[in-house]
Amino acid sequence: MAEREIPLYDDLEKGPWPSYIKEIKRMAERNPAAKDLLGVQELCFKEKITHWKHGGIVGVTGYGGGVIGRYSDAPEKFPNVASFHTMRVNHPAGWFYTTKALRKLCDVWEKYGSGLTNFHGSTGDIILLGTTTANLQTCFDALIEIGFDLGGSGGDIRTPTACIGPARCEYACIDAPDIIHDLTMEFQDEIHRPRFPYKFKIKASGCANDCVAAIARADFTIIGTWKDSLRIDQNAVSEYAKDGFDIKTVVVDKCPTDALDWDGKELKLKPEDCVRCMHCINKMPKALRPGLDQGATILIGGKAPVIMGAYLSWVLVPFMKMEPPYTEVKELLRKILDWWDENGRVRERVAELIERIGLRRFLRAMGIKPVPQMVYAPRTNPFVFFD
Amino acid sequence: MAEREIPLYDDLEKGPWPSYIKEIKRMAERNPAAKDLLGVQELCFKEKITHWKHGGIVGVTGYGGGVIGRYSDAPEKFPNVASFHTMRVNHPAGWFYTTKALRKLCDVWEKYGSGLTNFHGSTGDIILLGTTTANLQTCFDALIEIGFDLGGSGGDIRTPTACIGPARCEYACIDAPDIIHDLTMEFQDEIHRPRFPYKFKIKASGCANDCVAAIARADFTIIGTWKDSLRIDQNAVSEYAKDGFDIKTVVVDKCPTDALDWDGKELKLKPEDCVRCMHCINKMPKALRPGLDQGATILIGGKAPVIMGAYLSWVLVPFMKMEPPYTEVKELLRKILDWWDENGRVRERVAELIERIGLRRFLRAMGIKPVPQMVYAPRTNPFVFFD
Amino acid sequence: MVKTDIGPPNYKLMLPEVITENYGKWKYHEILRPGVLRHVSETGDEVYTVRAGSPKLVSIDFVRDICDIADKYCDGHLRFTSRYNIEFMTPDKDKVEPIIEAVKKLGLPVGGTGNSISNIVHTQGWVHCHSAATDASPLVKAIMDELYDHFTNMKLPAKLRIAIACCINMCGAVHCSDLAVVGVHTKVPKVDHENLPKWCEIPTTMASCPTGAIRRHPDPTIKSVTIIEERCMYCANCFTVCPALPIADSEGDGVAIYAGGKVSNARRPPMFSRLIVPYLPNNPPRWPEMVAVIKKVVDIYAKNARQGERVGEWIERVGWEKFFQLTEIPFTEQHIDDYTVRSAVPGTFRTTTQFRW
Amino acid sequence: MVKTDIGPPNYKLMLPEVITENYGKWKYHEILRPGVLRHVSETGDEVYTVRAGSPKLVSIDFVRDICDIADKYCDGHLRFTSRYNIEFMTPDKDKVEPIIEAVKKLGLPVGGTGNSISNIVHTQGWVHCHSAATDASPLVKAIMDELYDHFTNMKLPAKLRIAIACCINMCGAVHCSDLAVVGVHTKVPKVDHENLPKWCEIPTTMASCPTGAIRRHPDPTIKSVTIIEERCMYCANCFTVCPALPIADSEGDGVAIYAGGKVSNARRPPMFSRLIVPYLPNNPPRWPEMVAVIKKVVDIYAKNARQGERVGEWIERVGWEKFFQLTEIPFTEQHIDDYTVRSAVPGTFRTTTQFRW
Ligand code: SRM
Ligand code: SRM
Ligand code: SRM
Ligand code: SRM
Ligand code: SF4
Ligand code: SF4
Ligand code: SF4
Ligand code: SF4
Ligand code: SF4
Ligand code: SF4
Ligand code: SF4
Ligand code: SF4
Repeated sequence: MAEREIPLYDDLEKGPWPSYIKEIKRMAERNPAAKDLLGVQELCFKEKITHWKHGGIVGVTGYGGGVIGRYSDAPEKFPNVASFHTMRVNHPAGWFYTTKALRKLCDVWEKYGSGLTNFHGSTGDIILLGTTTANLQTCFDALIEIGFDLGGSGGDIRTPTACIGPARCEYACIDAPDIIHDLTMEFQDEIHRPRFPYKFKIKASGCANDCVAAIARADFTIIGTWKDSLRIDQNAVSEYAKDGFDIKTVVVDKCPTDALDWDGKELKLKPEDCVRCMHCINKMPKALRPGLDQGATILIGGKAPVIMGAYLSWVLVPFMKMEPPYTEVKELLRKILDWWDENGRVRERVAELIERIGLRRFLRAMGIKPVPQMVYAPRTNPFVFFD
Repeated sequence: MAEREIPLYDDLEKGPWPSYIKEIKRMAERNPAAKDLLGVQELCFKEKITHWKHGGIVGVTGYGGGVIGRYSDAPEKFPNVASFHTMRVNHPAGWFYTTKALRKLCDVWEKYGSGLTNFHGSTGDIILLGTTTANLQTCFDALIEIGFDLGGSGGDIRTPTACIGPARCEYACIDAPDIIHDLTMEFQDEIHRPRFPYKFKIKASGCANDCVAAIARADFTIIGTWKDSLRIDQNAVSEYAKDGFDIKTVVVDKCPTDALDWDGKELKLKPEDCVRCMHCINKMPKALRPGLDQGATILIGGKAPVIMGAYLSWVLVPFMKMEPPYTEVKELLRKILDWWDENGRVRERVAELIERIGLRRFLRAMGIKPVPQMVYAPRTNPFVFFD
Repeated sequence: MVKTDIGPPNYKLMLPEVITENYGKWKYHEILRPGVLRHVSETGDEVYTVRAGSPKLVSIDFVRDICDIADKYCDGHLRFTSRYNIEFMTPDKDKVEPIIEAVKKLGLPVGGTGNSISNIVHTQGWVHCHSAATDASPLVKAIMDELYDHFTNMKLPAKLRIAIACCINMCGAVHCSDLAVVGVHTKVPKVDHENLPKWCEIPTTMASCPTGAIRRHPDPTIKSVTIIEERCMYCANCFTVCPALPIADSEGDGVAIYAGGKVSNARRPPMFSRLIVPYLPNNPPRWPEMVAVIKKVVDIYAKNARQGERVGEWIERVGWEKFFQLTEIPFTEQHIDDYTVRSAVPGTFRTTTQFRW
Repeated sequence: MVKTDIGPPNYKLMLPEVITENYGKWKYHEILRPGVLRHVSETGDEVYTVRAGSPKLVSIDFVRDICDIADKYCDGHLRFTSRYNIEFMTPDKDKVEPIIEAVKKLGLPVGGTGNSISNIVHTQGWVHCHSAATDASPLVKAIMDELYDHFTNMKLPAKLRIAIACCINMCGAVHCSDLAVVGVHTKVPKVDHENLPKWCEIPTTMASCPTGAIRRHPDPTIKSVTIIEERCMYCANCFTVCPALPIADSEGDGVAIYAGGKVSNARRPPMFSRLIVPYLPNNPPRWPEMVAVIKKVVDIYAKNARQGERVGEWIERVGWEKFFQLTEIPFTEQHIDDYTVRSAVPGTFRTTTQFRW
C-alpha cells in the first residue's frame, strides 16, 4: 500500500528533530519485518487504532522474563511481523558502552531481528524491537556469547538502573552504578525467573536530584544523601557574588527550610535545618558540596497509576551506609521480596500491599522502627488500630 | 455514697478555673436530679465508664427534633435521673441576650428541669441539661410562651449559627446574624421535623477569620469576602510604622500569596494576587479594611470524622451577593436539601454523598458550572468519567 | 393549641443600644488588655467589651449572677461568644473596671482575647452522653487550672484553641484545633448475643462497620454476629447502630491527643489536627498524664514558635520530626495513617476561602 | 549448554579512561553552552561532554553511525542518558567542536542540558503495543519539531521534562512530568460474548474492575459479562486481564494532557502531574491539537514563571485558577477528582528525601 500513495508517515521525516520513521525506513530497505512495520504504522495512522494483539507467552530456555511476546492482528497483510517479539537486554550500569560492545550487539540484531532498537526503553533496557518466535533462542545464545544477558519482564525484578553517579558527577553521595551492578548480579535469578505477584523495580540515584526518576518509578529507591553538614567554600561563594550572581534570590530565598543566610559576605548554614534538597549546591557547584558522612535514604513503593493511582516512593530507612558488598541493603531487599511474595495478591505491587494491610505490619515484618521521617505528618483520622 | 467519703469530684472545686462541679452542687442543694447527677459523676469517676444508656426517642408534640433522650443505666441508684433528657433551645443569632429573656428562661428551667444548662452547646443551642419525659411538653409550652423555640437534632437542619458579624466587628463583609436569623426562620419546618438522611448544619462567618468555625463544622458554610481590592489608609500605615510596628516581618512576609510590598513608605498591594485571607487586615485593623464589593463565598461539606474521616467545607460558589431577602442562597439551599434527600443513604452527610457519586453529578444537579476555585488542583489520576 | 415553629427570638431585639446604633459601622478595634476590647465606630461611638470565662456547664443561678452584672453595668444586655465566654459590653469606658471587679467577684477569669488560650470547646462526657469514652468537663477544668495564666494574659506566639470531645464523634471542632483531646476506645465491642437478635438488624449492623470486621456468627443457630479482632479500630459505629455491641470499657477507654489544626483562613488555609499521642488512660478526676502532655506542648510551642505562628504553622515550618524530638513524645505505629476507607478525593477540594478571582 | 544468568557487562569495562581515572573525584561542572558540559576533577583532569538528541527508536545503522563518532573522537566510548540522549565524552577540549560537527552531520541536535527541554521519555504506541490508545513516537516527533529550539538553547526558566505514554499504564514518568501526554480511551469495552467464555475467567474479569462496573450477563445461558456504562472510566484493566473485552476504538481513543509534575527533590518535594486537558482526538500523523496545547503552555510558562521555577512550582505559586485563565484551557468536570478507589493513606507518606535528622 505504501507504494500506491504518499504514506502519512512520510510527513514525519520532515522537521528538525531526528525522525524515527527515517530509522525504520533505513532498515526497511533490507529487512522485511521493518518494511512490514512501516505498513502497520500506516494502517494505524489511517484507522487510529493499534494492530497488535494481546501478548502471548514466549521466552528463552530457562528464563521466564526478558521477552515481550507480540503478534500482529493482520498477519495476512503483514506476514513478516506476524510475530514480532521484543527482547529486553540488560544495559551496563550507567549506560556506558564501548563501541566494540555496541557493534557486536548490532551484528547480532542484524542477523536475528528487525534491526530496530530502542536505546533505551523507559526502564533502561536495550530494547531489541521485533523478532520471530523461531529466532528468540538463537538470538539469546548469540547475546550471551558477546557478553549480554536479558533484563526482566513479568512478575520479576526488572532491570535495575542507576544515574551516572560518581562516574561523572560531583554530587554523587553513593556509588549508584556500582550498587546497581552489584544488585543486578546478586538478583540474576529473580530478574530472569518471574515468581513474584507482579513487577519489582530498583533504581539508584546518587543524590536528591534523582536523575533516574527513581522516586517516581521504582518500588525500591536508593538515593544518596549525607548526615553531616554540606561543605561551603566561602572563597568560592565570594567569587559567585563578585560575578554578579544573585545569591539571595537564586539560592537563599529558595531553600525550602530557610536554612541559609547570606549577609553579603558569608553564606551561613543551619545544618540542622538543611533537608539536603540539593538546590543550593545545584546553583553554586563551585562553592557548595554535599557533606562527607555519606550514605543513602531508602524509599519504597514508587509506581505508575494502575490501578489504585500512582505512588511516589516514600522514606523507609532515612539513612543507610552504602559500602560494598552492600550486605545491609541486600538483606533488606530479600526480606521485602519474601514478605511481598508471601502476602501480595496477583498484580499487587509492594506499595499497594503495604497500603492495603498497613505500613505498621510491613515495618514489623522488616523489624524497622517507625520514625516520623517516614511520613509528612501523622494521621488526622481517629481510626487507630491497637493490635 | 457521696455522704460517706470525700467524693473524687470535690477535687474539681479547687483551682482557679470556674468549676462546673460547683455549679452542679449549687443546684444539687435544691434539685434532686442535680443531686443524683453528682452521684452519677462520682460513679463514673470510680468505674471509668459512662452510666447513660443508648438514647430513646422522646420529643414534643409536632416536632421530631430538639430533644436528646437520655436514660440512666442505674435508675435504682439514681431515680431522679432515671430519665434525664436535654432540650436544645435555639439561641438568638449572634448569641446576644437581654437579661429579661435570660431570667425568664431560668425560671422555666427552675420549674421543669435540673436547673443545669450549657451556655451554649457546641452547635450553638442553649442546652437545658436534663428533664423527665413527663416534663418535656410542659417545659416546651412554657418556652414558647416566653418566646423561645427548640433547635434541631436527628436528621434535620441543626440550629444555624453566625459570628457576631457587623454587630460588633469591623471585618464583617456580610450580615452574618441577619442571614442566619432569616434562614432559621425560613427553615423552621426542616429544623423541627427530621426528614433528611442525617444532620445538616449551616453556619455563617462575616469574614475569612471564620469565628464560628464554619469551614470545619458546617455542611453549608457562608463566609464573607470581597471582589474588589482591600482598602488601605496609607496615613494609618505610616502611623503603625512610626510606632515601631514591623510591617515587613509581621505582615508582608506572611501574606500567603506575596501580594503586598512595603518599601518603608507605601504599602502596595497587587489586588489580583490577594486571596482575602484577612491576615494583613487582622494585624493592622486601623489601616486596612476589606474591599467594598462585598458578598459571600459559599462552601459545602464540613463535618466531623464519622465514618469516612473528617471533611472541611470546600468552595461551591466563589462569590454570591448577600442582600435580604437572601433569595439566591435560599434557593440553593433548597436545591441541595432536595438532592441530598433524594440521593443520600441513611446517615450519609452531604459531603459523603457528593464524594461517593462525584462532585460533577452534584454540580450538574445544582446547575453550577465547574470552576478551578472549587479545587486546590486538578486530579492526578487518569481515571476519568466521560458520561 | 400552643404555637410552634416560632423560631428563636429576633436577635435585633437582644442588642444593646450602642450595637444597634452602630451596626455595620465599626471601623477598627484594639485589645486594651487581656479580655478587654475597644471597638470604634465610624460614627465616633465606642463600645468596650469585657470577656469572662465560663465553665459552659452552669446552673441557672450562675446565669442569674451574670444577669445581675449586665443589669448593673450594661443596660441589661450581654452575649456569649462562640467559645462559651461571656461578653459584657458598654459604651462607657468608666464601667470597664467595675465590670471586671464584678466578674472577678464571681470567680470568673477575664481574658481569652488575642494571643491567649481561650475557653475549651467541649462536650458532654459522662455527664450526659452514652457514647462517651472519657469525660469532658473535668478534663477542661484540669487543663484550664494548669494553663489559667494563658487565658488571662496574651503571651503566646498566637491564638491557641483547645477542644475536647468525649468520643470520636468529635462534637465540636476537635478535628481542626491547635490542641485537642479525644476519648477513644481500645477494646473491641463485646457482643451481647442475647439481646442482639432482639435489638438489632444483623445486615445493618454488619454494614455499619467501615472495615468489614463484623461477620455473622458461625453457628447458624445463634442469630448474632462475631467481630474479627484485628480488623477493629474501635470506632463504635456498630454500637451507634446496635446497642447490643457495647464498646465502653473501664480499662480500655482513654484519651488521644491531637495537634496542629486551625480553622481560620488567615495566612494558611484551615488544617486538620493530627495525632500526637495515641492513648493515655482515663485517670479521673484530673487526668494528670494528659494534662502533662498538653502543658508540655504549650510550653515548647511558646518557646520555639515564631511570633504569629499558630501551633500547626510552627510544626509545619520545623517539621513533624522536629516536633516529636522537641516534645519527646514517642512516635509509634499508630501515628502512621492506615485508614484506607478514606478516599483521596476530598484532599483535592479547595477547603478554604483563599483563591484568586 | 549455553551459559545463562551472566548479567549485563560490567560497567567498569565500559568506562572511558578519563572516567575511570577520576571516578568519584569530580569537583564541579559547568555548562559551556547548550549540550556541552565540562566536569573538573580534584586531580585537575577535565572531561568534556557533548550531548546529542536521539529518536529512541533507532536502527542498528544509527548505532553504528554514533559508534563511528565515538571511535574517531572518544577512544571508542559513549554513553546514553536516562532520557535517551547520547553523550560523547573527551578529556580533550579541542575535540568538542569536531564532535559537534559530526553529530550535526548525522542530523542530531546538540543540547538538552540546563534549562532546556530535554528528550521526551516515551513508549511503544502503535509501533509495538497492544494496549496503546494512541501512538508515541510520532507525537514526540511532532512536539520536538515544534519545540526544537528549546532543546538546543537554555532560555526557559528551568528544566522542562516532557513524557508521553500511549496508555494509562504510563510506562515512563508521565505521572511526574512537567508536561505529559497520555493515550486515553473514552468508550467502554465491547464485550466479545463469543470468545469471553473461552479466553477469560468470569470472576477474575469482574474483580479486575476497580469501580465494579462489570456484572455477570443477566441471561444465565450466556456465560459472559455486561458492563454498567456509567461506572466505566475506561481504565482498560479488564482488557489487560481478559482479551475478550477490547477497549481500543478509532473514534473514542485520543490523548489527555497533564502538567506540573516533577521528580527531583530540589527545593520542592516531587509532585504528581495533574490533568489539564481531559481529551483531544487522535489525529495522525502529527496530532496538531495536542501540539498546540503543549506549545501554548510552554510559551505561557516561559513568559510568566520566575527564574528557576519548574512548571509545577510556577503553577503552585500563581494558583491553578490563574493557570486556566492564562492558558484559556477550559476547566471541566473531568478536572475534578472523583476516583474514590484511591485512599488518602499514601498522601501522608513522606515521598521525598527531604527531612531533618
Ligand atoms: C467573639 C468571637 C466571635 C463570636 O461571634 O463569638 C470572636 C471575635 C473576634 N475575633 Fe475571632 N472570635 C471568636 C472565635 C473565633 C474562632 C472560632 C473558635 O475559636 O472556635 C476562630 C477560628 C479559630 C481557628 O482558626 O482555629 C477565630 C479566629 C479569629 C482570627 C484568626 C486568627 C488566626 O490568625 O488564625 C482573628 C484575627 C486575629 O485575631 O488577628 C479573629 C479576630 C477576632 C476579632 C478581633 C474580630 C473583631 O475585629 O472584633 C474579635 C475579637 C478577637 C479576640 O478575641 O481577640 N478571630 N475567632 C469569638 C470569640 C471566641 C472566644 O470566646 O474565644
Ligand atoms: C450536645 C452536643 C455536645 C455539647 O456538649 O455541646 C452534642 C452531643 C451529641 N452529639 Fe454531637 N453534639 C453537639 C455538637 C456537635 C458538633 C459541633 C457543631 O455542631 O458545630 C459536631 C461536629 C460537626 C458535625 O456535625 O460533623 C457533632 C458531631 C456529632 C457526630 C458525628 C457526626 C459526623 O457526621 O461525623 C455524632 C454521631 C451521630 O450523629 O451519630 C454526634 C452525636 C451526638 C449525640 C446525639 C450522641 C449520639 O450518638 O446520640 C450527643 C448527645 C449527647 C447528650 O447526651 O447530650 N455528634 N456534634 C452538641 C450539640 C449542642 C447544641 O445543639 O448546641
Ligand atoms: C545525564 C543525566 C543522568 C544520567 O545518568 O543519565 C543527568 C545529569 C545531570 N543532572 Fe540530572 N541528569 C539526568 C536526568 C535527570 C532527571 C530524570 C529525568 O529527566 O527523567 C531529573 C529529574 C527531573 C525532574 O525533576 O522531573 C534530573 C534532575 C536534575 C536536577 C534537578 C532540577 C530541578 O531543579 O528540579 C539537577 C540540578 C540542576 O540542574 O540544577 C540535575 C543536574 C544534573 C547534572 C548537572 C549533575 C552533574 O553535576 O553532572 C548533570 C548534567 C545536567 C544537565 O543536563 O544540565 N539533574 N536529571 C540525565 C540526563 C537526562 C537527559 O538526557 O536529559
Ligand atoms: C517497553 C516499555 C516502554 C518503552 O517503550 O520504553 C514498556 C512497555 C510495556 N509495559 Fe511498561 N514498559 C516500560 C517501562 C515502564 C515503566 C517505566 C520504568 O520502568 O521506569 C513504567 C512505570 C513504572 C512502574 O513500573 O510503575 C511502566 C508501567 C507499566 C504498567 C503499569 C504498572 C503499574 O503498576 O501501574 C503496565 C501494565 C501491566 O504491568 O499490566 C505496563 C505494561 C507494559 C507492557 C508489557 C504492556 C502489557 O500490558 O503487556 C508493554 C509492552 C509494550 C511492547 O509491546 O513492547 N507497564 N512500564 C518500557 C520497558 C522498557 C525497558 O525494559 O527498558
Ligand atoms: S542523581 Fe545526583 S549524583 Fe546522580 S547524576 Fe543526578 S545529580 Fe549526579
Ligand atoms: S541543600 Fe536544600 S535544604 Fe539544604 S541548605 Fe541547600 S537549599 Fe537549603
Ligand atoms: S468571622 Fe470575621 S466578621 Fe465574624 S467576628 Fe470573626 S473577624 Fe468578625
Ligand atoms: S488579605 Fe491576605 S492575601 Fe490579601 S493581601 Fe492581606 S495578607 Fe495577603
Ligand atoms: S463527643 Fe461523643 S461522647 Fe461526647 S457528646 Fe459527642 S457523641 Fe457524646
Ligand atoms: S467498633 Fe468500628 S471497627 Fe470495630 S467492629 Fe464496631 S464498627 Fe467495626
Ligand atoms: S504506555 Fe501502555 S500502550 Fe504504551 S507501551 Fe506502556 S503499556 Fe503499552
Ligand atoms: S475499562 Fe476499567 S472501569 Fe471500564 S469496565 Fe473495564 S475495568 Fe471497569
